[in-house]
Amino acid sequence: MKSAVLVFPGINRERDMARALKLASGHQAAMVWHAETSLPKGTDLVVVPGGFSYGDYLRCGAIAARAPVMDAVRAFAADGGLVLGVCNGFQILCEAGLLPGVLMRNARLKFICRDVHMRVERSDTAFTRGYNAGQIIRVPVAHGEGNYEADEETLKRLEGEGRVLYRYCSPQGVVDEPANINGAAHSIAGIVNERGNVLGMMPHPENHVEDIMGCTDGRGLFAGLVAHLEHAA
Amino acid sequence: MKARVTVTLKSGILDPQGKAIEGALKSLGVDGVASVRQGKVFDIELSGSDKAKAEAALKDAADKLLANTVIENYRVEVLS
Amino acid sequence: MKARVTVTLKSGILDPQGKAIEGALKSLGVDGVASVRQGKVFDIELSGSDKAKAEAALKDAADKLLANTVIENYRVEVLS
Amino acid sequence: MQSNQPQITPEIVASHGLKPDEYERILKLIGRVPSFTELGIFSAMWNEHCSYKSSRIHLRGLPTKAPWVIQGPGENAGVIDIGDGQAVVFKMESHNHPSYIEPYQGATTGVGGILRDVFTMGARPIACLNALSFGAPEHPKTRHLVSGVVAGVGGYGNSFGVPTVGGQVRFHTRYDGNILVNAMAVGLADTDKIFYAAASGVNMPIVYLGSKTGRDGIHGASMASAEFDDDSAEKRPTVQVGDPFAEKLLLEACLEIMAADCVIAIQDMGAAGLTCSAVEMGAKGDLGVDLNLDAVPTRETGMSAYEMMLSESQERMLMVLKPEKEKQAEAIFRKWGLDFAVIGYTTPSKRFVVKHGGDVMADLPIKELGDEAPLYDRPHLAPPPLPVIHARDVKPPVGIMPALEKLIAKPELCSKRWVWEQYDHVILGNTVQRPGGDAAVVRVQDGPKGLALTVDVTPRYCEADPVEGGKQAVAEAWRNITAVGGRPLAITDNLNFGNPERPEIMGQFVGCLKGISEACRALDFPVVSGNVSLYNETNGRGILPTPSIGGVGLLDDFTKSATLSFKAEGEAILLIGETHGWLGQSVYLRDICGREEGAPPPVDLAAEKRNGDVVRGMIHAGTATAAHDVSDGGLLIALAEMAIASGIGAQLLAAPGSIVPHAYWFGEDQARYVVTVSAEQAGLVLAKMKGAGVPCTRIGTTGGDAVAVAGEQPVSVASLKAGFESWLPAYMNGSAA
Ligand SMILES: Nc1ncnc2c1ncn2[C@@H]1O[C@H](COP(=O)(O)OP(=O)(O)O)[C@@H](O)[C@H]1O
Ligand SMILES: [Mg+2]
Repeated sequence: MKSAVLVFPGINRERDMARALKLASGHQAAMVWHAETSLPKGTDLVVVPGGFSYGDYLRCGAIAARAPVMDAVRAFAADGGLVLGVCNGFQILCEAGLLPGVLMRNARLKFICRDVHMRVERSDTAFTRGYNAGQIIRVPVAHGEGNYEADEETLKRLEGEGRVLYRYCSPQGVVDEPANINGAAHSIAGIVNERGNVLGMMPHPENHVEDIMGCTDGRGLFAGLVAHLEHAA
Repeated sequence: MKARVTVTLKSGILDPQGKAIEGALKSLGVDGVASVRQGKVFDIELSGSDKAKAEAALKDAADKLLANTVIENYRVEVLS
Repeated sequence: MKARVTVTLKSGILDPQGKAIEGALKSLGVDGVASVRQGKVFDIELSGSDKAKAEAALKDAADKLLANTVIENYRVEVLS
Repeated sequence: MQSNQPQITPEIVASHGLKPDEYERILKLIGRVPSFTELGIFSAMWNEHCSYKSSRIHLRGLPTKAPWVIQGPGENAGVIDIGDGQAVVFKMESHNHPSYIEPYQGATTGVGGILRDVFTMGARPIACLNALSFGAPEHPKTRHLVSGVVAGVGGYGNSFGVPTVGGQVRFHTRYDGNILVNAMAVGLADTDKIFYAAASGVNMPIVYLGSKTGRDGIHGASMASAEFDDDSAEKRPTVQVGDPFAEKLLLEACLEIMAADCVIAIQDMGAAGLTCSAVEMGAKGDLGVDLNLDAVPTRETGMSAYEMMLSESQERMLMVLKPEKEKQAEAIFRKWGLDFAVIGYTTPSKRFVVKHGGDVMADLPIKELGDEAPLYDRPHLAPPPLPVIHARDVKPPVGIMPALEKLIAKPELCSKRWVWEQYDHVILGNTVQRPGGDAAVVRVQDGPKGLALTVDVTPRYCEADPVEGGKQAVAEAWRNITAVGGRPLAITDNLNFGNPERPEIMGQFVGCLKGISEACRALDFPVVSGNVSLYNETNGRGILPTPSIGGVGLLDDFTKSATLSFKAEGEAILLIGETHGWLGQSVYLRDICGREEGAPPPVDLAAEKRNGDVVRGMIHAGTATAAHDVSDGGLLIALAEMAIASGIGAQLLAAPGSIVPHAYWFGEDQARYVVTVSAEQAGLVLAKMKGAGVPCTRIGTTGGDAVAVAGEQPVSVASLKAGFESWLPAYMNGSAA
C-alpha cells in the first residue's frame, strides 16, 4: 500500500499516521506538502491527518480545504482513489466538499482527549473490512470540534445508504447520549461518501496500533485497507 | 476602505455554542434571554477606493472562504 | 425583541485568526485585502418589550460573559 | 543621542521599577543620564525576572553537575545525556501574573514561552507538564480562573502538537489573589546538535524571525509612555495573545534551518523581548551588537524604539546566521510563511547600539548590562520551628472508611481528570503512561528508552518548614519517577514565592533552596534549569512558598515500567518504608479536623534512596506487579488510588497496635511505597528485604470489589471511584463548592 500523507501548516499528527501506515503496510508513506499540485505516482491511499491546520482559525479545516493539493485529492477521489481523513482531516474533507456536513464545537464546548468506544456498523467496505460488523473498538479522541452535524435530509441519506461506518457507543455497544462524547448527530464518528472511497472520522485509530499503548483496536482499519488494496490488485 | 462581513448560521442549523451561552447567561441571572446564536464578523481594510469593486471582492472572499455557505449566510457592508 | 451584540478585539491586540485569514485570502487571489480582524456577533432573542431594560441586560451579559473586556470591546444594538 | 525622547524624571525612573540607588548605579556605569530607550533597556535587564537580583546568590548553592549533565542552568533550558547520542532538553517557567489578569491568554503564552525555550536549543518538544495553584474553591474568581487557565494550557499545547502528560492542581486560599501557572516542556535532541545563545564572529548577521512585533505587554511604564502618546489606553494592551499556529511554524522552520547547518547562535525572545535576547547573545559571545530597528517587522504603525525594545510579542526568535547560509535560511522561513529580517550585526566593540530612523537611541556597554545588574543579599528570617503534632492529640474519625471516602472526594486528593482530559495527552503516539499515575512515561522515538516525567511540591510543608519542604518536593519527584521504574536524572525548578523584600519571605526562599540542594545532592538529582517568580502576593500576604520541582528520569526499556493499578486478585500488598503516623500538616488534619498545623513530615534522604532503589530494582526484575508511592493523604489514599485505577479491591490487615489507626492510615511519613507481588513470591521478597535492612511489611491482599480494612465496614471500589471522580466536574459545573 503506497500512501500519501498530506502536510498542511499546523498539522501535527502526520508522524503518528505515518508510523501506523508503516506498521500496517511495511511502506513509508510519502509526506506531501500542501502547496504541491499533484500526488506521487502510484498512490493507493491519501491520508489527511489530524492537527490544527492553519491553527483551525476561521473554521476548522476551512483554510486547508482550499490549498492547491486539494484539487489533486479531488481528482484522485473522483477516479475512485481511497481517501482517509482523521480528525482535522475529516474537517478538511467536509470543508472541501468531499464529504457532506460539518463538524461543530463539541456540545460541552471543551476539548476532549480520552478513549472512546465505537461500533463498526458494517464490515463490507474498504475502511472497515478489518473488523466484524457490530464490533466494538476502543480508540482515543482528541478534539474540540467533532460534533458532526448535517441537515435532516443528508442524515437520512447517510443512514439509508449505510454510510455511517463508525458510531460512538458505550463499552457494551449501546449507542446513547452519555456515550456520544461530542453531541454528534446520530452519534456519528465516521462516514463515507456516496461512492464509498472517502472516509472521514474523528477518533484516532493511528494512536491505537501498538501493544505498548495498551490497545491495538486501531489496527483493523489499516490492516483492512491493506487487504482491500491487495485484493483489488 | 473599511468593510465588514458578517457571517451567521442558517436557521435550522444547530448552534452548540449559542445554546451553551444561552444556558450560561440564564444561570448568570441575565434576564429575559430567550435564545442566542453566535456568528462572526470580519473587519477588513481594503486598498483602492472603488466601492463596487470592493463589494465584489468581499463577496468573492465570503464565497471562497469566509463563510461555509452550506451552513452559513453572510452579509457584506463597505463602510467607508 | 431581537438584539445583536458585536464583540471585537481592541486595537493593538494580536489577532492570530485575522492574520491567518488575511494570508489565505491573499493566496486565494482575493484582491486588495490589506488587513483582516475577526470578531464575534451574538444574535439574541429577548422576551419583554422594554428597550432600555433589554439594553441594560445585554450590557450585563456582555460584561459577564460575551466579551472578554480585558482584550475585547463590545457594542450592543437592540434591533426591534 | 537622539533628543526627542521623554526627559528622565524621578517619576519615570520609579515607574520603571528602578529604585533610586539602582538609578544611581546606572548613572555611574554610563557616566551620563540615560536616554528614555536606554532607561527602558536597563529596567528590562535589571528587573527581578531577568537579573535574578534577589535570588542569584542563593541559586549558586544548587548542585548542577553530574556526568550526564550536558548543560546546567544559564541557557534557555537544561540538557542531559540519555545515551545513544540523544539528549533531553527541559525547563519549567511561570506565567503567574498574566494568568490572573487574563487566564486563557496568560496560560497560552506561558506554554508558548517554555516551548520556545526548548526548541531554541535544537530539541523537538515531546511532552509538556503543568503545575497549577488556584485560590480556595469558594473564592468568587476561582472557577473562572480554573476554566480559563486549563483551556489556555490545552489550547496552546493541543494546537502546537505536543502531549501534555502530567502536572499538579491545587486549591488554597493563599492563592486567591495570585494564582500560579507553571509550565514545563521537555524536548529531544541529538547531543551533537545542541544550539546555544552565545554569538560568535564579528560582522555576523543578526536575524529576526517569527511573528511581527506589536505593542504587546510593554513593560511597566504605561504612565511614562503615555506622556508622549495621547490615545494611549487603547494602544497599550498589557496582555499578550498566544498564537500556537505561528509557534508550530516557527518550530518546524527553526529545526529545518538548524538541520541545514545555518545557525551560529539562537535565542528566543521571551520576557523583555528584543532587549534581553540581543544583549545576551552579544554578552555571552563577548561581542557588541548593532541593531537597526527600521528593519524590525512590526504589525502596528509608529512604534518607537522604546516600544520595540520592550515589546513582549510572542512567537519570535533572534538568530546569528552563518553569512553564507543567509539566503538558504530565508527561503526556509518564507516557505513556512514567517517573517525574516536582518536587523543587525555583531561588532567587536562590546557595545549595545540601537539605531532607529537614523538616530542612535541607545549605546550601552553590553557586558555590564548583565554583569553589573544589582545583586542583593536580602535579609532573611527562618520561621520558628512548629511543634510536632502527636497522633494521640488528633481526633480520630467516626470510622476509617468514611474518612477515606470523604478525603478522596475533596479538592486536594480528588481526580484531576477534568483538567487533563482537556489536554491532548496521546498525540505523537509515545505516551506509554498517561496522566493519572505517579509519573508519565513517554517513549523516546521508537524506543526502547522511555522518559519518566513528573512535577511535585507540597506548599503547606514548605511553609511550615522550608528546609524540610524543599527536601520533600525533590524527594517526591524522585519517588514518582522511581515508582514507574525510572532512574531519576535531573530536575528543573520553578521557585514561586512572595515579596523578597520581606525577611520572612526571603527566609522561606533560602530555606527551601537549602532543602532542595540537600536533597538533590543526596539523591544525585542535579538542577539543570529553572525559573524564579517573586512578588507573588496580594495585600501584603504572600502565597504559600511553592518551589515546583519538575523531574526527569530514564527508563532503559519502557516496557519494564510499573503502573499503580492492581494487576490481579490474590496478590500480596507490601508496604516499603517506615510508618510512624505523622499527622502534622497532613491532609487528614486539615480536611477532617480543620487544622492546618504542626511540623511537616521529616525527610530522611538516606531512607529515600535506599527504599527507592529497592523498589526500582523490583520493577526492573519484574517482581513488582504494581507500584505507587505514598504521598499526600497517606497509605489508605494510596491504596484506594491503586484500587480505583484497576477496579480490583483489597483486603487489608488492621493497623498495627503500636500506631493509632487514623495516624497509620492517613499519616504522611515519607520514603514509602506500596507494591504488589504475586502471592508465591511474597515470602521470598520479605525475607530479602529483611536481609537488606529495608523496612517492608505485608499489609494485605488484592481482590474483591471493595477496599476492606479488618474490623471496618468495607467500601466498594465503585463508590470510591465515584467520589474520586466527581468533585472537580461538579465544582466546575457550579454544583459543588
Ligand atoms: N495540571 C495537570 N495536568 C496534567 N496532569 C495532571 C495535572 N494535575 C494532576 N495531573 C495528574 O494527575 C495525577 C495525580 O496527581 P498528583 O496527585 O499530584 O500525583 P502525585 O501524588 O503522584 O504527585 C498525576 O498523574 C498527575 O500527572
Ligand atoms: Mg505519586
